[in-house]
Amino acid sequence: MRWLGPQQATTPLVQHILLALLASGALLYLLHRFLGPRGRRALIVVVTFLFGLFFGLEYFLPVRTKTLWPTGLPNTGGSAGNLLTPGIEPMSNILAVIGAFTVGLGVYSLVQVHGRNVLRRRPGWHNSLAFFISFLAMFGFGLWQYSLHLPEPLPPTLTPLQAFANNGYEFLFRGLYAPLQAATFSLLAFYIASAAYRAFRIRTTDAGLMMAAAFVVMLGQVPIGAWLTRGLPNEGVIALLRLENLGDWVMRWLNSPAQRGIALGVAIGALAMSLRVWLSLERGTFFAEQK
Amino acid sequence: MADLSANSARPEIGASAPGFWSRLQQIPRYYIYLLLAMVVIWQILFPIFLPITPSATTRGLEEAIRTVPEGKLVLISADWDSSTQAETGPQTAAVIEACLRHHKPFVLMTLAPPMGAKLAHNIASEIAKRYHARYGVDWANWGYKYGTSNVLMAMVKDVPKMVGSDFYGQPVKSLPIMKGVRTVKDIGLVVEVTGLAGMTEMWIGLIQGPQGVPFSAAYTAVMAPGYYPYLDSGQIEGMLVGAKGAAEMEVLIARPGRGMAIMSAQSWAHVLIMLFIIVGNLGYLLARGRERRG
Amino acid sequence: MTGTEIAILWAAAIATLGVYSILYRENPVSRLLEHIFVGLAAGYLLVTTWTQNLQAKWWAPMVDSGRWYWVFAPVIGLLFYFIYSRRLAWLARLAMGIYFGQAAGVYFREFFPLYSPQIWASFKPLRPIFDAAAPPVSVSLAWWSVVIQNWLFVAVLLTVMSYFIFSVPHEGKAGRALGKSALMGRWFLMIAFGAMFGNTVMARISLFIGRVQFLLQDWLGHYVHWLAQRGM
Amino acid sequence: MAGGELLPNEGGGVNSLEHANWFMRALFFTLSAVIVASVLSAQRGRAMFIRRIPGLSAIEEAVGRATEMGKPIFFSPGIDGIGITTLQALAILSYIVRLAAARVTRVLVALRDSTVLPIAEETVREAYDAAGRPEDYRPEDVRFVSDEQFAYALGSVGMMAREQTATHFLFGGFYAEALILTENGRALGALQVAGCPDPVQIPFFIATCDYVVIGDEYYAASAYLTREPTLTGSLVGQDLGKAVLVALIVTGIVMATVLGGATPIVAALLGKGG
Repeated sequence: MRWLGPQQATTPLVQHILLALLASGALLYLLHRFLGPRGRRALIVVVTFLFGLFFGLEYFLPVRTKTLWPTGLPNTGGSAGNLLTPGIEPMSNILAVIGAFTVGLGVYSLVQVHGRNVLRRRPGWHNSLAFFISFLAMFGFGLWQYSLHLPEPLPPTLTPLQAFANNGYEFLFRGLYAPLQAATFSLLAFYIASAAYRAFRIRTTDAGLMMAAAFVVMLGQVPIGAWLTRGLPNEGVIALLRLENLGDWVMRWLNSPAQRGIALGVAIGALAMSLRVWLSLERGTFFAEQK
Repeated sequence: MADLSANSARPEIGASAPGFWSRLQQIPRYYIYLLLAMVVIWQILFPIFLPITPSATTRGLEEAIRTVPEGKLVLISADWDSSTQAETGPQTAAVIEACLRHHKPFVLMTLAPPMGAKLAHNIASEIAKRYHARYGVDWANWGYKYGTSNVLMAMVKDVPKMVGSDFYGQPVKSLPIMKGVRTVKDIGLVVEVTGLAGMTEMWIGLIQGPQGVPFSAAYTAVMAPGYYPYLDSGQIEGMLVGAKGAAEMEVLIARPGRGMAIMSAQSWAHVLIMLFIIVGNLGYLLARGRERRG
Repeated sequence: MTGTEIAILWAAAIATLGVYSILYRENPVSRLLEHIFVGLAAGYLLVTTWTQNLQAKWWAPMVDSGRWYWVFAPVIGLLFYFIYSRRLAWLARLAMGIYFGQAAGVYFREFFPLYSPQIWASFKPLRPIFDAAAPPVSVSLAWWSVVIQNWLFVAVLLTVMSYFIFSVPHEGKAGRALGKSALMGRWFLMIAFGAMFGNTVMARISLFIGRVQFLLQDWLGHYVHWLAQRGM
Repeated sequence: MAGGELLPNEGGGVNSLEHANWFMRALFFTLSAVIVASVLSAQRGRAMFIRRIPGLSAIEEAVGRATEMGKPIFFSPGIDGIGITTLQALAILSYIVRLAAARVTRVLVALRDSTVLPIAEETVREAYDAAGRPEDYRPEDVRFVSDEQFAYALGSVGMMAREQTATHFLFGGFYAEALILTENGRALGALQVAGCPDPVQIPFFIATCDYVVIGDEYYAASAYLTREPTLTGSLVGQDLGKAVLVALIVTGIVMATVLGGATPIVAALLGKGG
C-alpha cells in the first residue's frame, strides 16, 4: 500500500488524533444540545462573517513586513504582505481539503439514483449497471495504477501484474474517457452550425445586427474573406475594410467595449450579492428562519 | 423594449402554408449536420488549398524565430492537450518547422497539462526525422515540469538545475544542446503554445518583463483577441492565431502541411454555415413577401 | 501496435461514433455511453480527489509529518452529511456558512485584479495624441481614425452600461434620454454577441476536425494504406 | 482572465494588484457603502422602481407551462463551484422551486460540484417548506450528475430526455457545455430560460433559448423576482454603484484627453499604497 505513503503512524499521533476526534465530537454535541434556534443562527452568521472578513481583509489591509504568523513559508510569492497574508494559502488549502470530503455526497447521490434503477429493474436498468461497472473499473484501476508509481515514459520491462494494471487504466482513460470527452465537446461544431442557421434571421433589428457582425467576423477568419477583398490596399484606412482586418476591428473596437460594459455591471452586481451573502442579508433565500 | 426572446425558437413566418420558401427556413437540423460532416471529411481527404496571405502577427513570429542570435535556444512551451489539439498541434508543428528551417536549436517544455509533453514530443520527432535533426543536438524535450510560476522563477538563475532531467529521464547536462546554457538569458526566444489563459501573463510578468527574454505565442482562435494589447505594446513579438496562424506560418516557410489542410476544411465549413444563413434569410424574405401579397 | 493499443483504438472509435449518434436523437447507444461516461468520471473523481488532493494535502501532513490537527478537516467536511437529518441539518449549515463567507471574501479579493485594469484601460483620450512611443493599434492608421475609434469605444462602453441601469424609469426628459441610450447599448450588445458567435465558430469546427483526423488517420488509416498515405 | 488588458504601468505588472492601495480602498468602501445604505433605506420602507426585465418576467410563465403540461422542470446552476455566481443561481432556484411547489410541479436539479450539492439540497428543501408543501420534497430530485464538464452535459441531456422536462432553466456560470444543453433542450421542445453573468455564452443562449438574462440582469434577479425590500434596496444600490463607476470613467476620459494619455492618471492611481 505504497500509495498510502510510508506508515510512520506512531502511537502518540494516533492518541492525538483520537483525542481530537473525541473533543470535536463533544464540542458538536454541546453545541447541538445547548444552542437554541437563535444561538444556532447567530453562530452561522458569525462564522460566515468571519471567513468573509478574513479573505477580504487580507487584500485591503496595508502592506507591512510584520505578520501574525512566523513566515518561513514561500507563500507570499516573494512580495510583501500584511499580518493576514501568510494565512491565505493554508486557509485555502484547508477549505479545499474540507470541500474534498463532500465528494462522498456526490457519489452517494449517483449510487442512490442508479442503485434504485438496478434493484427495481426499472426500464433502462442495464444502463445503470453499466454506470456501476465503469465506475468501479475506473476507481479500481485508477488507484491501482497510481499505487505503482510508474515513470513516464514507461520502462521496457513491467511485471505481468504491473502491465495489467497499466493497460487496464490506459484502456479506460485513453480508450473511453478521453475520447468520450473529446467527442462530446466536438458536438459543438454541429450545434453551432444549426444555431447560426436558426438564429440569424433579419426578422428584428437585434437579430440583423447579430448576423451582420457574425458574418464579418466569420469571413475575416478564413482565407475566403481575404480573397474576397484582395483588391483593397494593404495600408492606410481603407485597409480596414479588408475583411481580415474588419473582423479584427469589430472584435476590438465594438466587441471589447461592449464586453467591458457588461463586465463592469456584473462587477457591481456580484459585489452587491457578495455583501448580501457576507452580511447574511440573503439568508431568507437559502435557509429560512430556524425552526 | 422588445423581448430578448430568441428571435429563433418559435413559429416561423409562413410556416402554416408549407411552401418551398418557408421550407428553406426550416431545413431539418440533420441535413445541416450531415452536410457539415461531409464537407469537413472531404476537405481533410482532398484539401483545396486557398491562397493564404500571412498576417502581420504571424510575420512577427517568423521574424522573431529567424533573428534569434547564434548560440541561443528557442524554448517552445507546449502547454496544451488533446482538447485543443486541432489548433495547437499544427501550431506547434509550424513553429518547430520554422526553427528547423532557420537552423535554430529548440527545446520543448510543458508547464500545464502533463499530456502536452508527450503530444508535442511525437510531433517534434516526426518533423525532426524529415530534417535529419538529431535529438539532444538540434533539439530536446525538457518534458513536463510541475509548478508553473515556480518553474519560471527557478529558471531565471539556473536553467539546467531547474530542468534536471529531460523527457527520457536523462540528465539534461549531458545533452550537447545544453552546452553553454546557464541562465534564462541564454534562451533567445520563448514561444508559448497554449489554449490556457494565464500562461502569457506569467511569462511576461516573470521572464519577458524582468529578464528581457523575447516572447511570442500561439493561441487558440477563441482566446487570441484578448492578447492584442500585449502585441501592440511589443511584449509579444509575434503570435499565431488558431489553425489559421499555423497555415500562415507554413506559407511563410514554404512548407504546406497540416495547418493548410485544416484551414481548407475550416474555410469550406465556414462557407457552408454562411450559405445556410443566407438560404434561411432568403426563405424568410420571400415567404414574407408572398404573405404580404397574398 | 500492441493488443492494448488496438483495443484502445477501437474503443475510442466506437465511443466517438456512438456519441455522434446523439446528433440524430437521444438513443439507446448514446444513453449507454452517457452512463459509461458518467461512471468513469465518478471513478476518476474519487481517484483524483485522493491522489491529487487528499493524499498530498491532508494524509501526508497528518500521518507522515505528524500534524494531528488535520483530523479536524474531515470532521468539518463530514458536517455536510448532516443534511440528511432534519434535526442535525443546522450543523451542515454551519459548515456551509464557512463556504458562504469564503465565496464573499474571495470575491472582495478578486474585485480589483479583475476589474480595475478594465476601468483604466477605458480612459481613452478623445483628441489626437502624437506619441510615437505608444502606437494605439497595430495597423498603422491616420491620427483622426484613432480619435474616431476612441470616441466609438467610449460611446459603446457608456451606452452598454446604461442598458444595465434598472431603477430609473424610461419616462420624463432624462428618463427618455436614458431609454434611448439603453436602446443604443442594446444594439451594440447584439453586435458584440454576433461577433463573439462568429469568433467561436472556428474553434468549434476545429474540435470536429480533430475527431475526423483521429477517425480517418489513426483508426481507419491504421488499416487502409491509402488513407494512411493521405494522413498528415 | 483572457480578456484582461495590459496595465500601462512599467515593471509592476500583475504584482501591483496583489494588494489594495489607497485608491482601491476608497473606491471599494464607497461602492459598498452605497449598496448597504440603499439596502437600509429600502428596509425603512422607501418605495423603489425596477424596470421590466423580460427574461426574468418569463420565469413565472415558464413554470406555468410545465404545470399545464404536467411535466417536470429542469434546472442547472451552471458548472462553477461555490462562489458568488453559483450562490445567485441557487437564490433563483429557491424562487423557482417555491413557485413550482405551490403548483405541485417537480423541479429536477442537475449539479456538477459536490460541495454545491448539500447547499442546493438545503435550498430546495427550504423552498418546499416555505411553499407549505414539505411532504412533496424528494431528495433524489437534486442530483449530482458529474464533475466532468462534458459528462455533465451528456448526463443532463439524458435527464431531460428521460424525464421529459417541459421547461429548462439555466442560471449560473456556463462554458462550452451550454450549447450542448440548450440545443438538445430545444430539440426536445422545451421552453428555455437562460442567464449567465459572463457574456461569452450569451450568443448561444440567444440562438437556442426563448428568454435570455444578460450580464447584470442576472444579479438583479433576486430583487426583481421577490420584490423584498432588502433586495430591491440592494438593486438600487447596484445602480448607484454603476453610476459611481461611470463617473470615474468619465473623469478619467476627460483627464486623459486633457493630459494627452492615461499613463499619468494610472500611475497616480496605482501609486504605492500602504
